Amino acid sequence: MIAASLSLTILGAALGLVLGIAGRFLAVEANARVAELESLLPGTNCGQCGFPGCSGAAAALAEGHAAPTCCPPGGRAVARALAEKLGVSLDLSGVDDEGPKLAVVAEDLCIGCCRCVKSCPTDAILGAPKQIHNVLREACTGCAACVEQCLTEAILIQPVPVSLPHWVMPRPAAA
Amino acid sequence: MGFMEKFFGLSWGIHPEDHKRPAADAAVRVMPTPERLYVSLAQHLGAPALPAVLVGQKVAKGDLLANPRGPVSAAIHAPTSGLVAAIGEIPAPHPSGLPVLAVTLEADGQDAWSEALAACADPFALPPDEISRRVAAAGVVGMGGATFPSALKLASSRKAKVTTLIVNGGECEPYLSCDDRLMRDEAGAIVDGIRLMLHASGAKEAIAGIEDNKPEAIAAMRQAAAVHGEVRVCPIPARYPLGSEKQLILVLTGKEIPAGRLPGDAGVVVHNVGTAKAVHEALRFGRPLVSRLLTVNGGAVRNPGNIVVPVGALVEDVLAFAGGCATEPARLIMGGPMMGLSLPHARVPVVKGASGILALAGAEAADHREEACIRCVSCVRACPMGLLPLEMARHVRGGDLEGAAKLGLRDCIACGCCAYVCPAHIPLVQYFAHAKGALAAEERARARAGAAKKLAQAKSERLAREAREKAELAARRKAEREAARAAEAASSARSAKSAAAAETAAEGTPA
Amino acid sequence: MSEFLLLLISTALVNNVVLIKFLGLCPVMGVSKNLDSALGMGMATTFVLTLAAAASWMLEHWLLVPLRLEFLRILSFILVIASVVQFTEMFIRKASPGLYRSLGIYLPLITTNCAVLGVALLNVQQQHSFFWSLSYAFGSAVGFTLVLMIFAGLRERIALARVPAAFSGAPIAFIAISLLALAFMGFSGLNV
Amino acid sequence: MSVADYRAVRTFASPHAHGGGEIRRTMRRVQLALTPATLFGFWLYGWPAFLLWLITLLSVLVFEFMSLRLAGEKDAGRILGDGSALLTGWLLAMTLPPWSPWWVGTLGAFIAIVIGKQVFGGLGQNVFNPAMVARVALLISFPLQLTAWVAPLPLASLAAPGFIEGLRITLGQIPLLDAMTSASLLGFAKTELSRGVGLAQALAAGHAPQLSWLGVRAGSLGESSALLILAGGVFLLATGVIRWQAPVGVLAGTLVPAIIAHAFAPEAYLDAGSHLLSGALLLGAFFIATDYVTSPVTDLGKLVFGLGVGLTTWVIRSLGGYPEGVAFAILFMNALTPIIDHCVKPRVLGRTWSGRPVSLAAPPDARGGSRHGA
Repeated sequence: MIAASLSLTILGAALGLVLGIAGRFLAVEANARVAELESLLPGTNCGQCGFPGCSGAAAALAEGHAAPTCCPPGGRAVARALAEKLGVSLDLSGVDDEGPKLAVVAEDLCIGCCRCVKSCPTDAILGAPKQIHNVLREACTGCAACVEQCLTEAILIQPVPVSLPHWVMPRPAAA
Repeated sequence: MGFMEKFFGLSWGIHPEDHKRPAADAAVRVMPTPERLYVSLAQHLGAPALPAVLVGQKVAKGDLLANPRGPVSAAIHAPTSGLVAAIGEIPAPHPSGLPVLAVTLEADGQDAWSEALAACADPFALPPDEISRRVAAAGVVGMGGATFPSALKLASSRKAKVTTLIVNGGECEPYLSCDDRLMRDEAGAIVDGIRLMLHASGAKEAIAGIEDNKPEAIAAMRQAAAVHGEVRVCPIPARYPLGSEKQLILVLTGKEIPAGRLPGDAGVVVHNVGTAKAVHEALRFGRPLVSRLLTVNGGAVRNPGNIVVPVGALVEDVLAFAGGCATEPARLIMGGPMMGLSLPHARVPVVKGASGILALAGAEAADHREEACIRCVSCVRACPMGLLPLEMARHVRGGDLEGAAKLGLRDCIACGCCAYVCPAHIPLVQYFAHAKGALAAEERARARAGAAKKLAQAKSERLAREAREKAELAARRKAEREAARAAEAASSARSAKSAAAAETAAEGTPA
Repeated sequence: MSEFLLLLISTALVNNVVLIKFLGLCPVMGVSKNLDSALGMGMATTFVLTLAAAASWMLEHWLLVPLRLEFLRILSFILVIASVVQFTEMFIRKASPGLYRSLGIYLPLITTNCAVLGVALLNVQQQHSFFWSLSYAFGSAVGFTLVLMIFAGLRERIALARVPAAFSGAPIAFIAISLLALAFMGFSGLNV
Repeated sequence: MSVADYRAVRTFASPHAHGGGEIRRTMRRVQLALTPATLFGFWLYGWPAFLLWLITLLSVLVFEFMSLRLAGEKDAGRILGDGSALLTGWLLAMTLPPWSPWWVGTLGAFIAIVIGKQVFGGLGQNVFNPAMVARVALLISFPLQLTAWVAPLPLASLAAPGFIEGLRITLGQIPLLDAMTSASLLGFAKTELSRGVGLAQALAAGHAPQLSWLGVRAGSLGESSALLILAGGVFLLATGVIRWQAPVGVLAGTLVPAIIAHAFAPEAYLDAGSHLLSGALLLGAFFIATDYVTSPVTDLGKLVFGLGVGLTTWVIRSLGGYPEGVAFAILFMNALTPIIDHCVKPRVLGRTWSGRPVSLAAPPDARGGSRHGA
């Protein structure tokens, strides 16, 4: 009885010691991952994921509180990159990626209040007080942060119109 | 010849039924200018041209309609004399039927060449750069279908110290015979154009590769080239896709162009025979590229043949000139049946790169009713790039575009051999085209996201800076205010003191 | 040398630890989605299996038998295996973070991989010598890796096949591995 | 007629021409190539063989049709017409003992079509050869029935069963008499060896089945006539349906070790001729190892696959517990096919084997000759 408990105790202690030493030598710092994850996110801090900005989302992803599909503006591409970094398998069926989107100002509704201009994370809205605002196509990410700000509901999120060089051949219909 | 053995050692490619003959043997017809021409501004690889005319302006044939925009672009000229009726969007000759910007010309019926065109009696006296400049000014683009601006190719081959100019007379696409016809009828002009291109590109020799199913063209070209030692005519076996750049270079020179590099890096450059003719026209007569020889063919066409068509003529009008259709066409195609673009309807204009207009009758047009892949690997054997089309299509089908890219999707030249031989009628090229387009869209989205991230950072930095500046300003103001207050206090104290003093003084003074 | 080779073939093919003995099925089903992680898992398991076999042999012959503590065999073997797995996990995490992520939960679960404990116990039961134990464990691990790789290859193909909805996922994987087991039955009775 | 009315009904992708190849034509050709050996089998083993073949084929069609219907396929009839299921059933029947009862054929058809093929998604999606899956599953489940070979009783001979008697044999109403059964050469050699009798002595004893290219011997329905199977294989090679790599690989993989082993220990190992002419080696080499769906895509891969099948066959036949190993070997190599495909890929033009762009300095021949490997 004594021999049994003693030998198991010694065995356990010895193995624990070895593992403790190994753990000291093979330590991996954990903070690097959050930064890596954040670099994959759009960085516009639009807040559609429900976390405080992209860094908040990255922290939640690293801790496993958020799914790789949490970023709506990022679409499938970001979801795939995140899943790869996290090493998890991915169910893309929940992601509705209808292609890139764009904010469009309805000119007859805009009153030129400049609220949207301030809310835009990428400075994509041009406008001066009392003048109709305009969206810069190149800079708009379609994050929809401006939509809630608009008092007259003059901002619509629309898919980016397809042009000839950007046309994508449709997938063959399933047989 | 060493490369012949090498060629027969290879097993890629296909031997499609060529359907060339009745059309190739008919004499060339010239289509009269229709009343209206729709000159697309995106007739070349690269950025669309920038209009240089105004609506209502009168132009002569050969006048500049649009200037090149950016480094890769080409000039566009008026195919006939007349009035600029409109500058606006028209349906593009493209399967999508999406709009493209075009200049609409109302022909005045004179078809008078512009006075400004400068013919050149001895272009060989010109420096090479001047030749490239004139070719650029004439808006010449690759006539084989890729429509890469030719002047750019000439200039860059000079920079890359190209030694061999390969002239592509392969015309391996079935149905098409315009290059064949051109070589038979205008071998002299082509050889002159080749020599001009040699001069401009600095290459030492030119090899004209012509498929051996065109004996008349080979004979005509040999005769025309006989007096010029630097131009060699070299028959190549008829096999699709031998007219493809990399394959043609491999067969003619034995050189393999590394993936992602240009032929110029291997000292080779490839031009089409039609381009040679256009260079000849541009240099000798100063005439810009405003019309082209194209093949009208296909089972539905009543009177197939080769026709000189002004750029901007509607496909509808071209078919009507060719004698109309005997039956309802099952499919309209611009280009050849292997790589050509299907047209949404016939009201699209002819562009510089259109080597043919095909109206296929029902039985001819492949309808890819997809069955299950049985992994027979016919496609692997046919692929001229050594890819695994079945595996790539399987990945695209399963939504794994990255997996397809890893298998070499980006090396695919979309020649269509795989889909042509597939016994299961799988539209392999469509899968690849879809995947390439979707990957490019993802790439654009990534670039966009990167740019947006920079903008967002810039904004947050700006906000931080503004906040800091505001704080600093506030602090300064506060400091100033305090200083002012302190000063005020001091002065007020002083004044109070003085006032008090005055007071005491006053007090002191007897009231 | 030739004996060692024969033992290797016999443990890897004829008495395959997964397909014939039905040990270690959990990682075979879990980490066979792609070839690279299957190879990684196979190598990690090979390392653990061989090391654990050696350690358990020493434990058995130098501690348990002399002290007549055979009733503690399973307990102490698990202890040793768990430490080896912990060590492997730390090592992989440091050396190859990508592999660490792709193995995910299955890496610590090597502890409960019944192939590891099973081989250690079989070694004791069949009274193998030290080197024989090592070879037996190594052969079994090679067999495990082989099946894992083959199965991962099959699953990579099946993942893109048009499997009917009722069979997609785990069902078709089980069907495929059962057919694989059929193929391995051809090796039964191999006289080597 | 005006083209002004023309509207493309959908987006057509290039190419707009097609070479005219059809799946069903390929399947027809394989069936044609099987016909001589099958007819010979009917003649050799009489009515029961024909009835078994018929029942297997009918069962296969029924199971295929039912599976397609269950999978929600509306056009099941058209898919049935591609001939792939028929071919699977045919190949399965070829590998069954000719006097097997009807349920062997039907159960085999169920395993082949439903478990071997349709649960994976149907034609082209399966990873194991369906006919071989069925054959192995039957062999393991019903070893007795699957090794009940009969001595050849050609149709014209007196002892041959008539149609009615044949029907009763197939329906299982007449138990096979020991006198009728006969060992195949491979089975015989295995039993004798396990009894400790050397091969030279065993085969000289006179009751060994005779071997000849013509194939009047005990064996499966369609595997006996080496000559006719070879003729079918040559037909398939000539019409380009199959490539030489897989069959040559299989034959070399079995015969080379057989020759070597026989030279060193003739007592323990059968000679190459016996390996070639007995059992399903030729059938496997030309008709089963060449199955498109379950073999590697590249020519080099096919060669590796064939060699693997051949070698595994020889190992199982010579060293294993089963007298015949072609079916097991094919299943084993089917399982390895994805890995072979992963490792053996053709060289992309402009890239080295490892996928990097070729360098311009080296001449192309220095990089390893022809692009498509062996």
